[in-house]
Amino acid sequence: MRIDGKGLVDRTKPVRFRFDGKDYAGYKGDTLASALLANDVRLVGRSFKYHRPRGVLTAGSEEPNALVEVIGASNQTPNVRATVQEVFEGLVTQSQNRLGSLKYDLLAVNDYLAPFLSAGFYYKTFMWPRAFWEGLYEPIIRRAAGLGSLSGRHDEGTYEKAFAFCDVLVIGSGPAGLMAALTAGRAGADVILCEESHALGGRLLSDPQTIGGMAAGDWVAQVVAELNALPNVRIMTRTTVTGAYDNGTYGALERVGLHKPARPNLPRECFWRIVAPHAVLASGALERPVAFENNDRPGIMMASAVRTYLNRYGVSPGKRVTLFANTDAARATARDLMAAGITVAAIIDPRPDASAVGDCPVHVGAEVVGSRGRLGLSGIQVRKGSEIIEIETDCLAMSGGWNPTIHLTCHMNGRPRWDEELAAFVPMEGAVPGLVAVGAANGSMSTHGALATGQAAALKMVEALGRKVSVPLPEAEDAPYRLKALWAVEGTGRAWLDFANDVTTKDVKLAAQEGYASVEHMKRYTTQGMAPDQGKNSNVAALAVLADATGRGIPETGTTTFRPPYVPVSIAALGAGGRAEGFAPQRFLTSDQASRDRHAPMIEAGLWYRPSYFPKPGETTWREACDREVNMVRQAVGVADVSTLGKIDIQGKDAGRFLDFVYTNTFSTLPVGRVRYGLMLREDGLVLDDGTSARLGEDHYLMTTTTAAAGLVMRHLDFVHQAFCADWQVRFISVTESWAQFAVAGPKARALVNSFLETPVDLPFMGVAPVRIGGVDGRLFRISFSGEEGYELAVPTRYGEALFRDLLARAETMGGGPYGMEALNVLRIEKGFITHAEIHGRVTAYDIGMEKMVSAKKDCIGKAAATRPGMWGPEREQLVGLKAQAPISAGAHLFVPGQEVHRETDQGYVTSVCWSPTVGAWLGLGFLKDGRARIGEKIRLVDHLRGLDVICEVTGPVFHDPEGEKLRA
Amino acid sequence: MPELIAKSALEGQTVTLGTVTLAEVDVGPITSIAVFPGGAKAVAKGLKVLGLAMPEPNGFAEKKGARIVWMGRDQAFLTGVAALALEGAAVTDQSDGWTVLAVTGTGAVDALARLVPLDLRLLVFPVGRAVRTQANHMNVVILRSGDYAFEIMVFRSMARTAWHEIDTAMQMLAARAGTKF
Amino acid sequence: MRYSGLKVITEGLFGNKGWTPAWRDPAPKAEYDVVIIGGGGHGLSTAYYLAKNHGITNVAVLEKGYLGGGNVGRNTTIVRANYFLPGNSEFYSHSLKLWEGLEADLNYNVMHSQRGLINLFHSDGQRDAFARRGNAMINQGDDAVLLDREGVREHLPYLDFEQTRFPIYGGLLHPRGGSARHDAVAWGYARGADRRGVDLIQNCEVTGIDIENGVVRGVQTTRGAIRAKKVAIVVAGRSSQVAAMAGMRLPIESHVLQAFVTEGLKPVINHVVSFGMGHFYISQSDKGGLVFGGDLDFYASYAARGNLPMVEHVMEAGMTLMPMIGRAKVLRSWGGIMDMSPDGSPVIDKTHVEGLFLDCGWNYGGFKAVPASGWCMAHLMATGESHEVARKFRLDRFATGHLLDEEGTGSQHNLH
Amino acid sequence: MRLTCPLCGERDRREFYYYGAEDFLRRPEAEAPLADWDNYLHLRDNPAGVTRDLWYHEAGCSQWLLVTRNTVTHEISGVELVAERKA
Repeated sequence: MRIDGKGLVDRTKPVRFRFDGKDYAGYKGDTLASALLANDVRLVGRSFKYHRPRGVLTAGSEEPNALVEVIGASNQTPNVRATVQEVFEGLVTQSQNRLGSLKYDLLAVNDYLAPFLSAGFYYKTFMWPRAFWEGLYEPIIRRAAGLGSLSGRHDEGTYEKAFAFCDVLVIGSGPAGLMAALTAGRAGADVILCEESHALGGRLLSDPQTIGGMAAGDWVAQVVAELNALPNVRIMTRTTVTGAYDNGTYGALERVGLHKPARPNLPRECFWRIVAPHAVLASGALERPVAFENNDRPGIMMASAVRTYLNRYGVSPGKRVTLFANTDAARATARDLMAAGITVAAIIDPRPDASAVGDCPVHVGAEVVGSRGRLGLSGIQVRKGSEIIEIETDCLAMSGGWNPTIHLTCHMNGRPRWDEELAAFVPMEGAVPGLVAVGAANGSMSTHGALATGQAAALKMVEALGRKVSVPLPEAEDAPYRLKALWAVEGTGRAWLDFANDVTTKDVKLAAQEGYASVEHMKRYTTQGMAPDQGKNSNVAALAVLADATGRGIPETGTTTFRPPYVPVSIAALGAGGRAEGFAPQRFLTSDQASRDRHAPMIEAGLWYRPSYFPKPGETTWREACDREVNMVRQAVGVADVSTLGKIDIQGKDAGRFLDFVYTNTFSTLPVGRVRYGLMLREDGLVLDDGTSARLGEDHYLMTTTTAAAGLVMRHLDFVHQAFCADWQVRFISVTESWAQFAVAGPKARALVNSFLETPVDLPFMGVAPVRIGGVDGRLFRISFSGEEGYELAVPTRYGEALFRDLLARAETMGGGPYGMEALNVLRIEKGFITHAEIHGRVTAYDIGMEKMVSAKKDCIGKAAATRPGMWGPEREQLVGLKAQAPISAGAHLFVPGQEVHRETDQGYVTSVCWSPTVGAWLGLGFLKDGRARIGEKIRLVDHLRGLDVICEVTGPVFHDPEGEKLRA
Repeated sequence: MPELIAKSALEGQTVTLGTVTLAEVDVGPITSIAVFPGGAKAVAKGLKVLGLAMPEPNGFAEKKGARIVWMGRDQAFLTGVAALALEGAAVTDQSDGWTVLAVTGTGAVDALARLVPLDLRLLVFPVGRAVRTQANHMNVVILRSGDYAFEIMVFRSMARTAWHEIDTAMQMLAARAGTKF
Repeated sequence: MRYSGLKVITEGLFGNKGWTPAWRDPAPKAEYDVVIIGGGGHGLSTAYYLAKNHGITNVAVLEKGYLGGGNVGRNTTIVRANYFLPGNSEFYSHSLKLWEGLEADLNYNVMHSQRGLINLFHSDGQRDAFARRGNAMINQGDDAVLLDREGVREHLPYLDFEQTRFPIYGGLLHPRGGSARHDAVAWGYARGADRRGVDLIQNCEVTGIDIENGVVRGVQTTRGAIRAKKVAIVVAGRSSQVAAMAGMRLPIESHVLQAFVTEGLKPVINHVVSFGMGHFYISQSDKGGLVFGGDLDFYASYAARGNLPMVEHVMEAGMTLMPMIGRAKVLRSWGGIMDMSPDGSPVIDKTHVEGLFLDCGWNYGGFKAVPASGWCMAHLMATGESHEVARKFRLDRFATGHLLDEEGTGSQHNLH
Repeated sequence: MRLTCPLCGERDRREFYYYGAEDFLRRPEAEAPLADWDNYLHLRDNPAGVTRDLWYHEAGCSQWLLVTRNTVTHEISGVELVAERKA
């Protein structure tokens, strides 16, 4: 019920929203929870396991019960905390985890089966018959489990990620955080102040006290105004710091657009990586519930939450409220309620020495032992000595004391320290380097303590930054924090610890009884603390119950580990930018548009896009186009963009020596103007890459790598150079992007090349020469990846598109044209050239028949390790060719004809296949045990997956022009 | 004889959104200078002709349209002037390998903060800085040419991705600015 | 005590008072026939099979923390047999068969669920590589189906088939692949071993290995010296430290692998799905959380926690592949310490010390190997001979070059 | 996690590529016995504590770095250029 004249919501801005199909009114500044409570809606959800009716428990992101689905125009968001979600005009929400309506949830039957659903029951049953697990039991469990629903549709929302840097990060804007931010800000430090809520002030917004002689709210407003005016302070509201990582890196989630209707390009959320050498953790403390029988009914709430709803939102969650608390501080809730005209039916204080004075009945040394009301609280039972008192109430405000919000201090494996006096864990100092916990987060529970510790921490940081400042400390309450730890009230019924996962004190005791007595075992066996609130409301109490059950103290029992994120973070926010093509950069060739103009399907080659084939009118399959392109290259001339190959410019007096070291073969002897094929090994003796390197000048080489390994090779060269020969006269740099390079191959290649060179050149096979084309300096290589007479023509990238279009036009007049990746692959298989399909990281030079390329005269990377006994010999699978008259497949395995087919008879496998229009057969490359000795044999190729079983002939890997006459023509 | 028309990756595109302008710019020739061991003196002498010297790490210097940009250990890019023959260094033409994007305006830092894992606060990253870093998943060189002006060098083949990502960041910033909280 | 549905009901009717401890909490004896260092999945299964298959019950498992507190309790619970290199194929095939009978064997529901695993591929080359793998799986006697794009769509209609950066060409379906409840595996083996007489000793850290004249004599622990005829080191995540107590330098580098779980959701992902172009694999637990992971953080680490770059990479991969999970919220992330070996395959072998055995190097595939690892380790310790399905997991194979490198990435520990 | 590159300054971990332990710098002589190569390529001290390992500033200056680091706390106590390393 809304209370006139109270709260910080904007009464001039009413907002309509919907929950479970019904429209309600709230105000700007309301959360969904406060607005529902204002409308007297108490039942908002169903519990995870027993489907118990549940209401709002807290007023913050730690809420375990009030989780709802937010329904947007295009999608829905499950598990939204009603206590965090702000209402806005048109907000549509619904309850979740129910079968039927929220009021009549059919799965509530689970509550009656509770005796059989105790902790870990599923480990002991559903085992027979075996097939029933996947067929029956598991599907039922899966359907019943889970909370909210995803729609199954793509999330088309906008999400953002960003980086921020500051000198001092302040986490939380309660009194400690504000004081820290003000101190550091006035000192001139760059400050980022993160506040989870939309308004700054933290608990001061819920607590009408006096600071520095003024109302707390006025003090907050004054500080915020000053911070806003400081150019070196950046205030980030609706931003939760979610994780502490190494070297002063923090993750933070900003709710950018979740509190308003969706708009184009407006991010829903932004995930920040904030880097700060100093950070102040002013995250406050979380009030903890008390376990007693049926303590989970709608209407039973945290005392501080009741106070927050009253003072901040102007809402009383009940008309006749009771308070069950073990601290003096919690009495303020009752005082504020009464001041607002709400009846407080009773205060129940378990401390025998507590004050019995109040403006309402006070039961000292008493405990709440039970409650009633199926869909909402209607009364409680109080035990006072031997007497049971029945009290009518529709809202019980409970408090078992406070737990400092220490989570971030544990994110780097820091273990918190148990503080007997507070009966709570407090942060271990220095657990996260640079992060200092202050205020309630560090156990300083009074406002004065918060202000003083916040200021002190900031002063130290300011000093470390070489700055000075003096900020007076305002006066504030400094009441002692006094409590008698009360975790669970004795009783026989079910008393909830973990509301979200339906874990009761009985479950924890059962775990101990069954030997799951370590805190980790108890957690995992009962699922205590594994729910959406990650035990924020229950872990310490569960620990205490376990400690009691095992007869150990709480410090000996230890605690489970808090891990990031502090509050759940959407995958979309953490993965912002990854959607669709954003996952990795796209690299485009200069010929890209020209290829698309010719309707070439573009396929991914690493990050690049390359044309698959160039269809002609009338061609209906890729094979038709591919066969034509192969024939075109073999009979006339083809043009292909090969710019994706890695190109590394290597210069210096020791350049040749360097290449000798990284290649198995020798390059220092290569004449200027010539090109040589090179084989590169990893240091473990396996093949890293292959390619050609050209000697452009006495001290100048150009290395070519495969497309796939370009980055890898560069990193490798950098390592070899810097680690082993940094003093050599050699320097290299990638020029991959500097040159557009086109292969021109076929019997008419020379004619085509000469048709546009200013001075025709007569290059020998494996020669290179500078050329001029249309006034542009380029390079011409006579190399071939097709087995035909071939050239590669390189020009500065800016001319790439023009040259490609020109080459195609000329080729077409000669019966030629462009060819794509498919034809390129067929041509290279016909010629027995290998790619990374063959050099897949497990092959040696020996395996591919290139052991003779490993020079005996010099050391090179990988040479020694390649001599290990397992790296050579007949047991190894060696590269062979395969020829068949029926379709064959890459990925098939090889067997001796007539033998059984299984792992132990496996002889090898196929890496590349094609239909060869040139040879008129299906060709393959593959690896066969002792293959080189088996050329001429028949081998059986079996591909179970594609249903192939074909007898092939084992051949050498080169099918086309094995003598290389065409290359040298 | 073919007529080879030069084309930049983005054909000089420009866009302004809110307080940020993104544009492809032409910085002229780009020449890599990688100093050989013992070559520093000779290189210094060669660069003197332009009134330049090898830059300090993470910096660039300019003189009469010529700019020398630190690129790594014993390495710099000379831009804006034709390559010069240098003793003591490997000289490599890089003019065609890069696309340069200018990001300018009061919101430039905010836009780049969406992509670049680097502290771009003016005090830490003043005018005259040149660093090699990342923009999202791409390796880039970032120069600060003014309080509100950056130049981003990216591999030419990735120019479209770089453009798209900066443009997207600008759109989200503009959308944020267009809503009241 | 035997677990059954009937027992759950009768106990439920009587207040669940009759449940007894799943295992004893014995004090260590002065001497055992076998001491197993490490109370994780592999150590517990080794103890179980020593007792069950070989009748060796005078066994202690020494655990420095709590049982199942290592990687068996912090993984993404995937169970599969989809390797292609001889040496790995037969081992994981054997392991999967053991999984399929595990509940009945242990009388403990480990919730092994064969919901099918799909490895997606995104190019022709990847398709061929997966075909090679799938054919090897069938040659081994396991199951595999090559799905084309439409086949994948039938199983996983929620993937982004239109816009994802690396288009989905198809997938390799391993119908018998799936997942299990990780803690239950450790607990089931622990309970099984305990019931056969094995002493499970928690909070007992080994501080030294006693060796005389090249023969192992026992171990020193924080709870006193324990003599033993045979000692097994089964401490993935700490292998280098414990082996160093016996003077060994291992081919292992320790790395942190992060994993993630979301808040509970109604069923939305039925299979285990693995992306082929980034580090991302996902399944949904019976409780409803999406359980997913990626690759190592890539730097050597013993801190069971990671950093943001890999977190972000994993999430970005998820968003490009299946953007429908965008609004699921990551609830918790954690990190496990992995024994990374130079070829990505494990070691189950004797050592240079007589009576000292080594089980390590599981990279990040150790969970599914729990049954077979214990089975083969027990066999090796009991008979002195390698089990036939673990014969290639030799410690000296890096020196000799008989590698088992499924990834083909070579002698860089973190690339497997 | 952040590393301070001796040339580029403090940078986010995402700019770096990790290789392995500094052992990779101690390449045996070409004629060394295979056991030395096994030691070089595979065997590692792999300490839980301070170690030295190799990182590559891939998105920065392309320098290989020798980093002194604690594998338990991730504290970084030194970074030097491989090309200019002292020992």
